Amino acid sequence: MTDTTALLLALGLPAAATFLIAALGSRPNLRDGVSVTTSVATFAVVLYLLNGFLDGARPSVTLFEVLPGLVLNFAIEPLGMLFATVASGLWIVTAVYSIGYMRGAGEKKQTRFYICFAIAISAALGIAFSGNLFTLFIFYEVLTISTYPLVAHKETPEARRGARIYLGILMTTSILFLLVAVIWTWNIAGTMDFRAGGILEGRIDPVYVPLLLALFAFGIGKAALMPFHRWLPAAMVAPTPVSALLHAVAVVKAGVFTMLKVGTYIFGVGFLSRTGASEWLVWLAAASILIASIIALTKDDLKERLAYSTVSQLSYITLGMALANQMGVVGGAMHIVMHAMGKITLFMCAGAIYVAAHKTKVSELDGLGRKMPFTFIAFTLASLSIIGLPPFGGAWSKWYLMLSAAEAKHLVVIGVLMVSSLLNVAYLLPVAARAFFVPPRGGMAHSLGAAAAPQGGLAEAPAFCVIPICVTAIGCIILFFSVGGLYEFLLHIPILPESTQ
Amino acid sequence: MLAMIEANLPALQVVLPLIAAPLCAMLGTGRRAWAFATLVSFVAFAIAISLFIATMGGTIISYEMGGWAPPIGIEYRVDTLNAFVLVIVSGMAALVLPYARRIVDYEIPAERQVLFYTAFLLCLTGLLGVTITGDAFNVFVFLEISSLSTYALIASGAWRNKRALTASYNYLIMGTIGATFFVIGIGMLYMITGTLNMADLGEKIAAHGDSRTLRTGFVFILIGIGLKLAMFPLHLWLPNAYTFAPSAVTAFVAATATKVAVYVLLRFMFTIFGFDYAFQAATLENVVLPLAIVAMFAASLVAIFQDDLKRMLAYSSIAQIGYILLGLAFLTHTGLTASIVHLFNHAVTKGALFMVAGCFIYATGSSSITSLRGIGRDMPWTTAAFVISGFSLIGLPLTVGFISKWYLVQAAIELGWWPVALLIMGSSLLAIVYIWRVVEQAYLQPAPEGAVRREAPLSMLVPTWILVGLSVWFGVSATMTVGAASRAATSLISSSQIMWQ
Amino acid sequence: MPELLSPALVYVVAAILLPFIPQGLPRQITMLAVPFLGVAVFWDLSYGTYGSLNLMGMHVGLMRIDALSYIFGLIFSLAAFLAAIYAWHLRDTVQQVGALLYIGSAIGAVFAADLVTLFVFWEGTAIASVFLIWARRTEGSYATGMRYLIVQIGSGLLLLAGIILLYLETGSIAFNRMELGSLATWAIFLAFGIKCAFPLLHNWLQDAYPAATVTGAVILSAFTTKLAVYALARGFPGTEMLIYIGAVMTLFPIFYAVIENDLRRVLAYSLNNQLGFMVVGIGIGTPLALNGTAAHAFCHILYKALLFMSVGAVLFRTGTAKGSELGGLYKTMPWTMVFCVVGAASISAFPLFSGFISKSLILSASADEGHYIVWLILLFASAGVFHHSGIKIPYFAFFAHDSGKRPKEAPLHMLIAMGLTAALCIGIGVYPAPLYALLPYDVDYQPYTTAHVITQLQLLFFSALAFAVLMKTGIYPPELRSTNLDTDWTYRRLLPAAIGKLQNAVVGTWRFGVRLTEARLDRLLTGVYRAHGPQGALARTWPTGSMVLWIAVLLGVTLLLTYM
Amino acid sequence: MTGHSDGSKDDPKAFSWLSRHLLWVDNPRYVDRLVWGLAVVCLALASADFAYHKHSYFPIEDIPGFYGFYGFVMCAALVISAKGLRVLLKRGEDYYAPNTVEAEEHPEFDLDREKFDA
Repeated sequence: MTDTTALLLALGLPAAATFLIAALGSRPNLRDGVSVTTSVATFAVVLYLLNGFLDGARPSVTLFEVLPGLVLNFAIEPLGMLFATVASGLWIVTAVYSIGYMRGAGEKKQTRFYICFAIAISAALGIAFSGNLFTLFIFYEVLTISTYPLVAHKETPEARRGARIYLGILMTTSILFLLVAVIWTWNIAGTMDFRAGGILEGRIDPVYVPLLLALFAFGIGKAALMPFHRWLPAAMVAPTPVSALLHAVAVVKAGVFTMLKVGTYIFGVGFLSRTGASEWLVWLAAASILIASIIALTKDDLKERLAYSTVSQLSYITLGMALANQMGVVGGAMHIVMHAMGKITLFMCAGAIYVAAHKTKVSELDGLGRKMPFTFIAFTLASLSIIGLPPFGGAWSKWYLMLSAAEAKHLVVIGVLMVSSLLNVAYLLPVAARAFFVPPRGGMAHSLGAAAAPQGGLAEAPAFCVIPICVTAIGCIILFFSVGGLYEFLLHIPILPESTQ
Repeated sequence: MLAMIEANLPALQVVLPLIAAPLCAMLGTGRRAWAFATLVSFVAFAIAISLFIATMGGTIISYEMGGWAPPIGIEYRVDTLNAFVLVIVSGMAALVLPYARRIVDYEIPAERQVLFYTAFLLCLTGLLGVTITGDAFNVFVFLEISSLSTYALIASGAWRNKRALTASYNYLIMGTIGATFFVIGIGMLYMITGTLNMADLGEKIAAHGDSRTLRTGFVFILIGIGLKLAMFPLHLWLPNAYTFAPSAVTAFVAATATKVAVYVLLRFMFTIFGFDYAFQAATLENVVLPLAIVAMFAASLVAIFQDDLKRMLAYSSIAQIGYILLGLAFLTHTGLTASIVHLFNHAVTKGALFMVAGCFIYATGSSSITSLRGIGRDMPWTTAAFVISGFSLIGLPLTVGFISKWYLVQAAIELGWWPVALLIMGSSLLAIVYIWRVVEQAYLQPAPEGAVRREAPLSMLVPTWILVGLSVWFGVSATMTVGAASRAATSLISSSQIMWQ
Repeated sequence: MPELLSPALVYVVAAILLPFIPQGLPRQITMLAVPFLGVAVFWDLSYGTYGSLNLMGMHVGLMRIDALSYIFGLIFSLAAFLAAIYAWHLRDTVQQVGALLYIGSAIGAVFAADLVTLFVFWEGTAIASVFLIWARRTEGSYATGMRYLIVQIGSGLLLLAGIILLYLETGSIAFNRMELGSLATWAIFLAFGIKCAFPLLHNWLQDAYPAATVTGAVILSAFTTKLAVYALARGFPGTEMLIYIGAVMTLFPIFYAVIENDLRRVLAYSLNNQLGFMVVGIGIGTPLALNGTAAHAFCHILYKALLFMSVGAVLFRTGTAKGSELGGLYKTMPWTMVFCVVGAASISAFPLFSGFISKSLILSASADEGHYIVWLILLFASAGVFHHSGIKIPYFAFFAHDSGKRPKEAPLHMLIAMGLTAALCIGIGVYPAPLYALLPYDVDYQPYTTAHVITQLQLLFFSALAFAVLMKTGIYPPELRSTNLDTDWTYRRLLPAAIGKLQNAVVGTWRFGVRLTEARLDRLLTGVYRAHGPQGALARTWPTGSMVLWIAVLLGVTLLLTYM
Repeated sequence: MTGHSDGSKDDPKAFSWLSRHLLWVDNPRYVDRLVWGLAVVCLALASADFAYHKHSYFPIEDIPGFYGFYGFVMCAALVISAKGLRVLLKRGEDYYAPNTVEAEEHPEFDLDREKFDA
């Protein structure tokens, strides 16, 4: 298997699986088996690519030419490799979890669900491996459309409304701003290839750089930069595996990944920092971080709270790009991984709680920790990772983001990151803490902590739900200790133009 | 023999359907008439293709009718532009006719079908004639042939809905006014130059220079053609005509009639008037450009509120014509390319969409959007065709609609007309809304109780899907269409005498 | 292998394995054994840095052993062992795991050779310790735990920010002496300060410790603040400002302690006051003073733990630790009372008790350096601490007005834990030489001089006399159920109120804005609908006449435009 | 409330050995004696200042009985000012919230009660 074939295989496997899944619609066990098998196979192929990548292989393949110079091209570079690994790796977890959740919650039209899910993953990989802006844009839209049926899955009026907002905002921003930015870039640079150090320097009047950046930053609606974040909470009507897909595996990560990619390969961080064009974005991202966290504090619905938490966390990555130095890119990219691992756990926990106890509000969770210890321990661990505490992965990405802020002399940003962590504590930890330590309403469980006899038995969600949760929660810890390799890998991200390297 | 045919291809292109029409009327049964008309349309298409290939290199085929040399005789003149339009027109005919059999059976009583196909062939004759001729008055003649037959075709929708008659009547009045204006304009030109041959007109007008009469002639021709191509606000005949016409007619006329009118406008503006007069550019910028933009929004907004699928698509057509006029009004090579390529792209897209509408009518007996609830399950192929063509209408990548948008926005950016670029994108967002209304109905609403709806017959599905396939194919590999459009634009520009910036 | 084996690791591994060890004897024995294993890791290692790694270009040292870290590592392990005995009865996995992680983090932080490792364990202590509060499982302790956690994590974040700035400044993350000056060092200083309960940053301590479980409070009292003392001693010895901060710290808590009702909170205040002594020692920064700080931290951990143990035993048996509810317990809990008195004597620095031989080091050091006022304050604080910890606690818990409560004597394991701790307190007080040998600097110091003993006894006995007189005359304020305002008022009352106001304002304007926009949008949409809706002007089927009119208008306008 | 028994009903024999030997502290007479004893000790300690040489750092130390005097005065001042402080600072137990740690009542079932009644 050559690297190029592997590249196409990685993209094609999930897409091909859709047909099998569709064909096996009437045999759920086989269908779900196909879905899981494909996810594992895809991950294996991506790992193969990763292995080759580490050995220095840089496969690139051009599929077809839409217009002269406008080609559908796939190429592997470090950021994309990272994103692909995260997306395909977490797909396995989500695929297993989906089985438990969809059956546990008795959802309808599961075949459609699995089909759209596979297409979404395929699109995410397409985004990851895209070799130019045009290819990226195409798969960006594919991802939007393929996730729409997932968001609307329940087909209730609320689901339709949420899906409408979801599609509306993502489409609006991508067509109104992103496409214009893409065409503009093409117009001035004459190319859309992702190149180390960017393609715009010397070709664009520096006065326009902030404007173009704004078109990109707001155009990438999936990055949920305020004020275009509403779609994320609106999409909360979807079944939980979809939320996991949106928040951790593919969608928002595709957004911030695009953001990073545009920052490094289209603008070039050096260019951004020399022109100061991303200055405003730093402030906007910082504001987004804080405001979203504060809103999250006020939400009682667990998934909604997590959604706003995602909005806030995504801005970390945007911030990393906007700070425009190497540490920022490293921190941002690292945060993609760390946040993905943490957030997927949180959402899967929220789903498990729903499946097992039919509770969706934080205030209803008092005392539930005793019944669902695994779920809530995982929730605690993932919360700590999101907050950015050692020994959890999130600590490192925050470290590099802060380092980047310090390097860019944005001391206020350091303060913002600190305050944000505290706000994270305030809105995430109460969930698990209340579940474990606050006695249920009316119950008297006051004991000076001498002994803790569990009342009633365990009432966990199905094993298909709980096992993935535990895996990702432990993943959060492993990421803390294995960060060295990740860091080495991220140093491969070319920051300077090739000629000066 | 072959050589003779080849030499006479331009004449055959028009003469063949013209002679076929009365023959068809004599065939007796609808089935036979249909078969004959289909055959003729295939041959016409083949001729158009061979003409297109012949002109591809930039050669201009000049055919003297009856051996009389221009400017005295009538000249048929085929260059890249009108060969392109010929392909569109005859190609659409060749697709609509196979499609027509079942739906015509459904919509028109058997005894009238012979006449229907006759009118259809006449209409085809007219449209082809308008396109191919190099004589200004001849344009008027063929325009009337096509218009009169179109009135008849639309009126034949009266068996299903009586309002087709008023619609046709209105169209008749408006079309006649348009034709009158057009002929007045030509008269004025004749007054100045004493010739009717287009090439000759161009030279003479250039020699004659600016005058009141010339200006008046220009305005009359502009308004006259504007009526034919449904330029906002001269579009009022169109919605009803499209809505109440039989489905096959709508599909054909929507894809071709307005396109041919646009071609005439292009031809007159560039070849005849030649653009060395500031007043033309000013008229375009002050009248056509704003009207085009208003059309893009007003018509799209109206489309959003429509309940009738065909009516919605009709309004969408008015908006799309706005795009075409907009590209024209840019007066740049890119703008013209966008305009011309959109002629083709919109023909393909809208043709497919109206065919889908016909399929829905065939299956449900109604063209109301609310009757489409849950139809995605019953008619998966038809609905999928609608979704993909809808994407093209919105302008999503990998469809032809994207290519048009791409060039339009590029043209706007080249000129530095930022607001226009954003407006173009803004109006595509409205397209999302009206397309998505249908998608939501089709997929996310439960089917009405007891509704029995079967997938459309293959003879309807195949032409529809050919168009859908084309809209994807030329969206993925647009080099050919864009190349042709670009060459056509170049030839138009070179045929005018103005100094291009 | 010992290269990577930090004592912290022993605790962490134990914490991970613990849930799989059955409750009862196996688990109890594990809890007892872990401190020994931890000590065994570093017991006979010579001074130096172990477990060095290169982590992403930063030099990380997991274990630095020198005199300062050695003595703290030792006393932390000792405290862990004593706490494990005291918590023998515990059947709560959460507390056990939390305690192990907490102690492990504290020891890990002490041995950290670099700031990143320090930060990791620093946050570790914050997170793990909160479970000792939450494990009480009441609404109140949950809320307290949240407050505590936010303060603790805030301290960690400040530390992180400081480390990052420092790293950028110097390119090194080594944890060595720092000079206050840059933002980086200030941030680190403040981070230490929060955990050390500097004045105005102190209230988390008094808030949290009384809310912890019986055993939790004992464990909490030993580590967090002493870790901060260690960090200050390592990072900022001789920083003059610390002298004044410390002096204020010794002073203000004693006022609160006098009027506080909850005896565990009284202990928390006195803990704060004792920290002040250590901070003063660090501020002075002479070898004598630093020795004093180290020695005082060592002794303090023991006697403070002892005091928390005894009050905890009371709480465990009576269900309350409020002075107003207690009294006369000596009748049924005499041994607890005795140990409490030993602890009280130790904290009050009675000769022959441990406090005496450590506190006098600091007092002497301050006098040596001629800090007149500070010395006077410390003297006052010594008297004050005797007053509230030495007398008030045993008096109101065990004597005073008989509350009529007749609880059982504390369980045997608690008595053993208290007995051992008490023995250590006395042992160190009587024979301080081994402790002195452990101190970071070689200093020849003789605590038991005639003058020293006499003056100290004067101070203490006269203070006792003052107490007796005030009691007799009825001037002494009675114990009352109450909440006393402290700095936590700012974030429990002022801030929520302010935020509430702000929120109302923001929400109000937001709602207004939304209403306004909605109204506008509504009007816009109605307008759009009126024009474009099915019955709208643009969508209506027009009579032919008006269509023609439009044509005429357009023709006219265009003609006009072209003529111009 | 089993724990709250009237002190008069106690059976002293139920108390432990140590407690029985301490029961005198409840007797006001002995308490008075204790206070007086304390005063005597204080006097003795103060006068001891004349008996040895003090290596003093500050002049104030040279005042005989300085430590004692300082301790007494400052403690008295401490208590009196703290009493004043209470006026400013004292609030009800549920000042912050109804369920604060201060306001918590501990349920009886958790305490291992033992009877000492006569």
